[in-house]
Amino acid sequence: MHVSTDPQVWIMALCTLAVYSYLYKENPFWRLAEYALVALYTSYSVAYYWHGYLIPRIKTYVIERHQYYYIVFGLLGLLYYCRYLPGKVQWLARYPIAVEVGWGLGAVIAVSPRSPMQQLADSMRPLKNVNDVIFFLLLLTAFMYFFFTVGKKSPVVSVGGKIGRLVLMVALGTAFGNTIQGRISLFLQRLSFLLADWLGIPIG
Amino acid sequence: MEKLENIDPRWVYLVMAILLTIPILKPVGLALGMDEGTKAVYNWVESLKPGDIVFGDVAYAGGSDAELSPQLSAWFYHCMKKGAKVVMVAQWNTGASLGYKVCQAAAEKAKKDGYSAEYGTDWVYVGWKAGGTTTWRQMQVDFWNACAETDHLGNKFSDLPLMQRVKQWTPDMPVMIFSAGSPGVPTYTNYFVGWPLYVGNVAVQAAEIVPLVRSGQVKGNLLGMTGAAQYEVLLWGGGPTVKKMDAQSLGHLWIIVLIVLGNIGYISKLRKKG
Amino acid sequence: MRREIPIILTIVFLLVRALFELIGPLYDFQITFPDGTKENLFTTISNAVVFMSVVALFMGMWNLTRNHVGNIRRKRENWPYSIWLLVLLYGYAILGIIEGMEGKHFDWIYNGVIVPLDSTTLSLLAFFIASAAYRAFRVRSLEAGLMMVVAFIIMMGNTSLGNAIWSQTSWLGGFKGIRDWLMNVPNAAGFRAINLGLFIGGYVAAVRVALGLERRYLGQD
Amino acid sequence: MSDLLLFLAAEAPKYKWGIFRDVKGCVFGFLVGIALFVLTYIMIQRARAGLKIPEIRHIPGLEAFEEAVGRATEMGRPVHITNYYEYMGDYDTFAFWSYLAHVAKLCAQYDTRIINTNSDYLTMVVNEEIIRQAYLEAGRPDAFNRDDVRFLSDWQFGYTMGVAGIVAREKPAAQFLIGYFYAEALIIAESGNLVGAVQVAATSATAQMPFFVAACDYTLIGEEYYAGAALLSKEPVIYGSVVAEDLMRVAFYALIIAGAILATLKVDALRNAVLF
Repeated sequence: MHVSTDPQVWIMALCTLAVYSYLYKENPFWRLAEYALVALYTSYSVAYYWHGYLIPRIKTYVIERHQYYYIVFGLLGLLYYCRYLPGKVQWLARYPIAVEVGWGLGAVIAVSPRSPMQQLADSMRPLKNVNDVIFFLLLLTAFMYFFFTVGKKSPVVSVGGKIGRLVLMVALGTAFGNTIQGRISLFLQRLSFLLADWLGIPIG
Repeated sequence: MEKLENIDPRWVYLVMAILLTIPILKPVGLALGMDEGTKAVYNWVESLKPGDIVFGDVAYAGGSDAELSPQLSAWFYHCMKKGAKVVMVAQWNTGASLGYKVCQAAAEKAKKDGYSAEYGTDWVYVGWKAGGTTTWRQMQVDFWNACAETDHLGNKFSDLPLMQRVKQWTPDMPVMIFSAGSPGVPTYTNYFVGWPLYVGNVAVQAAEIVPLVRSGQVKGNLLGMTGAAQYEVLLWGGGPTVKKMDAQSLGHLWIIVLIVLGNIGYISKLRKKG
Repeated sequence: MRREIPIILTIVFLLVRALFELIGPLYDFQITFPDGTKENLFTTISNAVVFMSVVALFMGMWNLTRNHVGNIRRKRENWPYSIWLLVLLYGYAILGIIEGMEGKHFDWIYNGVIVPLDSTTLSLLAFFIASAAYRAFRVRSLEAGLMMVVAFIIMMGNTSLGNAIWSQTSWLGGFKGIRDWLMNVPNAAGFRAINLGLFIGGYVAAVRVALGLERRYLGQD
Repeated sequence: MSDLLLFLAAEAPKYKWGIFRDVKGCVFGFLVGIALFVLTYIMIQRARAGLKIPEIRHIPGLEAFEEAVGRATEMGRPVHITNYYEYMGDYDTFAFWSYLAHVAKLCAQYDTRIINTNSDYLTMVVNEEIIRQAYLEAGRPDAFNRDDVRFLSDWQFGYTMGVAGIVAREKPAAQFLIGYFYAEALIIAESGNLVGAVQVAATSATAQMPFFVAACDYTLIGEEYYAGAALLSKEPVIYGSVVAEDLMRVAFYALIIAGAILATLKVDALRNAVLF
């Protein structure tokens, strides 16, 4: 057993313990860690966008290649800050917001149907064996659960919908059961850091 | 008995921590089952001939290290063992360096065991390239141009013998993606139709990937830590991840015990109420 | 000015994006800049839109500063922590901008503090998933009971423990065999129904905005 | 030689019907989209004109919003609502805004504090505006506290830790988790449970649904999330869009049945049409 002498490993270990202390109770160590992470991540992304995006774009595209439309979009982006300025300029922030919303909407409207179409096509498989038939029936009932207006009074839809909800619960149960091992792996990773890297206990 | 219905969550947490720690220190070694998906991936690599080119894709970052790095490591070692040539790309920039370290360690291990695993001739780590799916699509047409002719370490493609054979990413070069989310599998199901696709999954995704396996879009998949452990069993008969599976078993057992306790408490409360 | 221009901007950018995604020749259209570099027109425009939102990178810092300076000034509960936050916020941002992403100190703090805090927070899930399962899986109703049984079988099928109790080679393929069936049939059917439904619902939500029935993003006055 | 190879590789791109991109489902998906536009428009026009449109079934969990805010008022504790990280142009965000407006209005009427945490500073700008507007409509603009609209770092777990801390300290009596979530979902929901909050979740994230069902008191799953958003806005015209959704669902339903029968008879035409 050789406890680590690296100060960075010690800080890492203390950070790890501070987070786990939340499981007992909200406490000053946790609070220090929490405020630290909120601050550091915000600053990290400022530095990340600054060096990884903003400056390279300005250098290569605006200065070297003279693509001046970036300046137009840059000025538009600056309007976001109007939101926090005093006085009557706050509404100016709507311009970049509108561009952003339009751009996102365009993608939703053009691209989002593609993957569902593949799912839809795959649902039309030949019913060759028992499992295919069961899959087909379960899919239809599960689909019925999401009928909000059609066949509100029809007993077929209401019974089908009820069975459908059970099918959904089976699907959710499957996802839940599967996820557990992934989540436990996450703790095992931290645990092997604490035991092997920090305390120097040989594991396994 | 009714107290069992409301155990303080802190006890739940404490027992969980203890139960996971013990088997890490002293593994028991319970036997594993075997998934069809794992066998499919293993048999595929087993069928590779020396000199075949395969692609690997690192589409995960630190958060999924515990699940996907062991998979990557075992798969990569297996490829080196069979003499296949591996080109690694990375869809996540945050995980590119991590993936490189894993591959490098696996290559070292393969070398130690007497297999050829030279960087540049047996494998190349191309790493992350900006531009998303557009870039990936261009790789099919002109791999060199799409990657700006440099690998993760900054080497020129022209200095790497293996890259002379990879001017284009053609459908005879299958891909194995280690995926933790988005971007990930859809890049290949949408743009690489016809390329054999294998997936290393995080457990969370396992349920969602099934429809793709059903439709044949995915040829084989590894499921989280279990998948890695199964692969290690097939490859080496055991390994570091296999040891961790005991802790998994105990963790699952504790959750099952909790569910049983909770129900006993619930039922006895119902009885009391009459 | 206040409402009309934003609405026009939304519609213009909506159409531009949608047409680029749908129409092949447009998507493949290349432009040549005066200096000879070639670029996909679509890439050019999307880069510019991303650039626009990146320019707002200080908004988050601004909001944090405003809130926490307020905390300190009014001496709200836990105000000393706000000082801690502000010092780290500005200290690390300035360090990052001066030193760059690969800087020695910047990287040391990233690996020593951010990475462990981040992955430990994620690993809290190992505990929370246990307490959530404990509370939720009661035989309260048919639904909860069913979900419980399914989760149980999956858990057993995934671990070596389950394999030891009811092995893969025995009747029905053991826990693993049943798990595989559950994954491949009811689970796939359920998720497919959810996905197809989500597509319709989400698309109509987008249509409502595109048709101008939902204008909250523009504010009211 | 290599130049020749490159030349051969860069053959002319293929298009469907001469113009559409050669991507699976591109054309059929586009037609489905157009159909949804038309259906929505017609149904809304019908609703506006006061023509009869079908009634919508009860969605369990929707009434929980008022109940939960009421409980928070009684206990004198705040309400917390969040959507994690949704960028501005996403439909999940549009749906979230309906919920936010509804909850903020309830809080303004009941004089209960509302805390909104954010991970995207651009969406936050709009969120703040919506809450301010709700207070204005309730006639109490002075009660709006902009410090309660908080930004907590744009990286997943910085945000998560921040929310967990706020929940533990402020002890909200009601927590609404609405929108698209990732792994942080269960951490936030369980933090809420530790302080005994009533929790309502509505999500379109398939991977997180099981955890919300397990950890929250009420959960709107799948499409109920979008339908709920329409119902909460309480405008009759919006009802029309739910009807449109349903009609398209029936069409999908018919397609699946017809396609499966045809496929069993070894006719793949319908299937190929969908993938076109």
